[in-house]
Amino acid sequence: MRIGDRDFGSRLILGTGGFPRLETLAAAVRESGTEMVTVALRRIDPGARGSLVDVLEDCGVAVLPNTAGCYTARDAVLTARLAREAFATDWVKLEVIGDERTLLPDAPELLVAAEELVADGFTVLPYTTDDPVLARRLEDAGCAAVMPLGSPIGSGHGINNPYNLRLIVEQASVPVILDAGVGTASDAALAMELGCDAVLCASAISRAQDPVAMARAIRLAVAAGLLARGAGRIARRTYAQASTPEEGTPEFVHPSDPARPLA
Amino acid sequence: MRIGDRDFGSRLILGTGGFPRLETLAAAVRESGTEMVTVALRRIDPGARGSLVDVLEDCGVAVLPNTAGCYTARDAVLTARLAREAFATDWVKLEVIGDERTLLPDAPELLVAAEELVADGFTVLPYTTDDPVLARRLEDAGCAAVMPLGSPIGSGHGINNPYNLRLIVEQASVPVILDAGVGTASDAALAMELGCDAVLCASAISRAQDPVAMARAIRLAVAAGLLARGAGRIARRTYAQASTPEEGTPEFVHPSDPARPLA
Amino acid sequence: MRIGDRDFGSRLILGTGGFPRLETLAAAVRESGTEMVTVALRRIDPGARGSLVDVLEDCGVAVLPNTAGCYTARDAVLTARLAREAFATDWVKLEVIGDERTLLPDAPELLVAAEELVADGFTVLPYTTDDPVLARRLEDAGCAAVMPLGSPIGSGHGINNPYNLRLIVEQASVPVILDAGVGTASDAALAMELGCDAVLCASAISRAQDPVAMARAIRLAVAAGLLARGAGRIARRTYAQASTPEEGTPEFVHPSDPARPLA
Amino acid sequence: MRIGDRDFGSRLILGTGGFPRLETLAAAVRESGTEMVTVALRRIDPGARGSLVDVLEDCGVAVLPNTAGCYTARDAVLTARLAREAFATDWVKLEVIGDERTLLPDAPELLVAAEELVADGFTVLPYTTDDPVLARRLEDAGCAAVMPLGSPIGSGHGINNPYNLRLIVEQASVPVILDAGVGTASDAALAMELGCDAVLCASAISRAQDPVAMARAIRLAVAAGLLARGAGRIARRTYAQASTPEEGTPEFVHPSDPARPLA
Amino acid sequence: MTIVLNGEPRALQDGTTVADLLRALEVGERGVAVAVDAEVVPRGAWESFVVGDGAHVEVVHAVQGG
Amino acid sequence: MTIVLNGEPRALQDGTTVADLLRALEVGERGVAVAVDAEVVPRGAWESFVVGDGAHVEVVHAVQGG
Amino acid sequence: MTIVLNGEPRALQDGTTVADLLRALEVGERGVAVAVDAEVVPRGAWESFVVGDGAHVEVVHAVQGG
Amino acid sequence: MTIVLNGEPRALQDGTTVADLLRALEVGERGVAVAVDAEVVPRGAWESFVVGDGAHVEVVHAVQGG
Repeated sequence: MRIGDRDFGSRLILGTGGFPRLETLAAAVRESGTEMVTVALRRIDPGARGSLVDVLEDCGVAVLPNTAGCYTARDAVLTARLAREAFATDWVKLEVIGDERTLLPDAPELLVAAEELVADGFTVLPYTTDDPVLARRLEDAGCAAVMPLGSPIGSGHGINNPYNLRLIVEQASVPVILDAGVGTASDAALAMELGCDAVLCASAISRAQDPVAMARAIRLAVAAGLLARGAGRIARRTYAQASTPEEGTPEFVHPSDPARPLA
Repeated sequence: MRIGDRDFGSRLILGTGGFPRLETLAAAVRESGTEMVTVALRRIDPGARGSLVDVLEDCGVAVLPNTAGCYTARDAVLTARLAREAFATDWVKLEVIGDERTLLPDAPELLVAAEELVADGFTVLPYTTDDPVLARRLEDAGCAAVMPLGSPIGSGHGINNPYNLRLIVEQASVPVILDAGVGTASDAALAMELGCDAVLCASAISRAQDPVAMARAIRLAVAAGLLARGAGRIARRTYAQASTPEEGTPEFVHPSDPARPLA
Repeated sequence: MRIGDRDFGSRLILGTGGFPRLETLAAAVRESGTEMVTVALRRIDPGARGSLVDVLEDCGVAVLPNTAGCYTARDAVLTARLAREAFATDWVKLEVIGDERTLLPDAPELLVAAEELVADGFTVLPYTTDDPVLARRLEDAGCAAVMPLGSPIGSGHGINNPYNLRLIVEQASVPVILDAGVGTASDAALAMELGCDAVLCASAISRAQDPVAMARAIRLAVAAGLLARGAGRIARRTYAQASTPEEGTPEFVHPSDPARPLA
Repeated sequence: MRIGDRDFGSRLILGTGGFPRLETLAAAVRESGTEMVTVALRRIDPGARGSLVDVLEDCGVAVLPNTAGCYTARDAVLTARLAREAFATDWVKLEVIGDERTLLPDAPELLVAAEELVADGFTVLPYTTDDPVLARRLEDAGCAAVMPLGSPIGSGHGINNPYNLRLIVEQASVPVILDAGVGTASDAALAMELGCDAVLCASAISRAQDPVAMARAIRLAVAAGLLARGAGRIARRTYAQASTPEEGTPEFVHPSDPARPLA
Repeated sequence: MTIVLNGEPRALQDGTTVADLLRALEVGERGVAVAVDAEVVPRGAWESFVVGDGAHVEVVHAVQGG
Repeated sequence: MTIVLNGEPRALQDGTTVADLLRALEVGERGVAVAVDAEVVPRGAWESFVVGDGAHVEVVHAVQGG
Repeated sequence: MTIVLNGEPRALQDGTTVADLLRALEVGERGVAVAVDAEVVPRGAWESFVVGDGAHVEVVHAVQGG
Repeated sequence: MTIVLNGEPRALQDGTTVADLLRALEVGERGVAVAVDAEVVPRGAWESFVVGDGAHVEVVHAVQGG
């Protein structure tokens, strides 16, 4: 998978939010096989010196800063520019939120922010709704990928509207990354089967009872879904199709049975 | 997973029906990592000397004969006994079909056949409906596992009634193996997440455009689903849960902005 | 709809269980427009003289005794015979339960009881699973209708497996009555659209906050579903089909616009 | 239901597109009980003098002009103004389409057009996606109602994402009208149960095999869904809840039975 | 003698018929049915059917049920 | 002079008003609206509004639509 | 004499055993099973079991099956 | 003079640069970014950029985020 000017072997992007400890995060990163993880920007906390950047550097993964918490294009753009300073990267996971309770994106603000950041030379990966028209407009605006949600962040509802996701995939000429909603492995496999190029996953892994095991589970599921899509699944049929041939089925005739005509 | 007196490392049982060529079957068996495959009994065909048994022996997998094509307990029992002679195994995948179009099991006949075969010393793995009561009665009759369908054989509809499957798993004290209906990887992952101990899969693999790739896909999916179940997935929530902390979000104040009270 | 030797105008059968008061039951019966309601047999309670039979007689509805609480064919058959004495009717809603927690039917016992009661001259309406093969065997045994469940009694989950319900309807030559699972109006409409001849409904109405209003709601929904099925719904399409013609769409050309070629 | 300055008794708005003949349209309008129907504006066709307006006047229903076929805010606004001239109404069903194949709305353009038309004194009913944030922004912009889609126009897929529809209903303080996607009666009932105030329906009725019968079916379904919502449906339960009391169940003891302890 | 009536032991005089029993219970005949030792006693036999010692008698009537 | 009427070129006499045009088209006034060069011409201005050379005129009316 | 072999009539010499029959069919023993008149003939009895006139014989082997 | 640092008022000496401020905060330079009055201060300008009276300064760094 190629995003912007980078090739990725792994189809799983990991969100670093929600991990109880940095050690767990590091183990999950390694188990997931991911090559890129998201981070956020927050006010420095003189108390706790965070070694997050060091940990991720040790893991050898790229950092994708997000603009989580921004409710306007202005704040999101400024946050992206701060991230560029902080991490010396012009990649950004663009979030412009429209509702505190559902953390769903604000479509018009998102598009404005995307246009500004693209013009400013950023490689923009927008967290968007599952609206196919918005996805295409984001692509037309020059985004390097589109990242539609399956369901709200952290909800674990999986993919609420596979139909829309299919439409997005059909029309997109940039990578489509399912972002938000994955709750467990089968959700991730389904996303890939529907045609997504990758899955971005935070809470499903970081908040699982065993984050490291779930990191591995979702890694396998993403690989399984990608393979299955390539393998060409069987068509759905209304009725059954025997997996054992009928021809040659023996007929057991007991002398006491009523006579049957020979075949 | 332990079935009867045997331990299995692999959670995938492969049906051999539908593969276009024996070479493909052999490659798929190896790629799937399975330890047991199903076979059927049919009248000998003097024309084509089938080397199926040899191929499977080379693969080093156990053979699980089925009673496909039987519509009565009597025929199924007799077929099982023939299989015992042919393959020197007392294991049987018991099928008693009740309808030609859907190949759905005939519950009462199935139970009668299971009781007879258990009494005759067989290790009985019945292909059954997703009826939890029937599943328990089969277990009470001494079956070594229960193999409920997700949807009709070869239909590729996946799991039509996850609720019933959950009930079966909740109550079962023998392994529950999803048999029939799997269409692609995510179906297999879901089955394991719902609590199945294994998945039996024929058409989804043998009739895929690339059976060998699909064998690998479903192997990974089964592993992913099993891991995910063990990892303890996040609960489904009605609304979102932020994966980025709100605390510490910067506030960007421009001199031109209306004054805000300090935090 | 004709069941046995009786024609019904109403496609809704009401279960009398769960109503807080007899007055509410009577009002709901009238609002529902039903022509037949179920009742159960229990040990007489010298304390409370129940006027249930009188109430139902006033409503002018037929009584359909059930065998609720029976776990064996023997008990169900005996209960049906007691009901015949008590209500001077040879109609019976046959229930043979196989599990206390889910109250799901016991397929083999149900079939045995049905055969006995048919032989004894009863008009048998069996509460059954959504297993199409079992449904056909019950019909072959001489049942006057088949009453598959949508989901467990009182669960309000609606129709868990529309696919199976469709198969049952396709093959049945006796009325198919959805019994158990309805939670609200749309469930009842869907059942009729899937091809059911009628809906049997107790808890959804009797335990609603406003049973009388819900009785009317489900009455309307059953009528709506039946009408819709007859009206021939539009096919599902992958993409959109405009409901407004594209032809004749005006083109607004402002002098400042770039010149367009004439149509 | 009150929209803008008007009260409506009927909860069904009928789209006039797709009816084969004006007589059928008139009959369906009457059978549906609707009080308002949509119409479109197209170039006059000197050949066929359309008596559509007369027919609708005879039916005594209000006319709601749409802006179907517009792909920009500018065209939609101009079309709305033409409609105001043509029909002497400042009500408009605002459509700004973003994709020819799916006819899905273009969120940013839709919002711009809505703001302009509200400022121009229109009563704006926007056809929108099922995005809750966009729905709220349209309401904040002064729209008199929001009309989210269930699935694409004419697709008959019903409600693809009930979760989003629920969110829209929860937060809205203007009427929510399900627009587009309804295929049959149960879809309309479900929309009302989810909390919609009304349903707008064109193809499901106009393109049904029997449009007049379907008009009645959907009218009943809308009424059923509204009633059911008000009646307070039973909660969904994981297991069963008996609709017949267990207490007082007779125990049939035959002398040949093993002795049981008395209760 | 003693019978088991609806699960409870009950003393009874010899020769008591089902009809006697119902009268003693003050149970109207409508919507009622009787089983003795897992056999139905038809309405027409109530007057003549004598309940034996140790008999298991079930007297049932209509209740609300789904 | 020539205008574009509903996408088609049409010859017109100088000084033709919107009202003249509608009469020529034999279009009743009910349910009709007119735009000239992407601006609505209000009903009240039809008699006075003179269509200029090269004008793009759209005359629309109600059709069935969803 | 004549038997029915896998649904087809077949002439057979008197005294033919199951083993003779399999040899005649050139069927290897591996993965093969035989039923005569709806009863399984155990492998160990093939040499001794004589097929009677009119017998219904089924000779089966492994095929691919789900 | 007084500025607002990460939402809190803070007294500062005249002429304090962004770099001075970061040293005072004992914040390493890695993974840190600074905005003054809603404008990013590029890393290269930290030594020269003097924080003015009443300025709103945001100093941020990386945290775990989805």
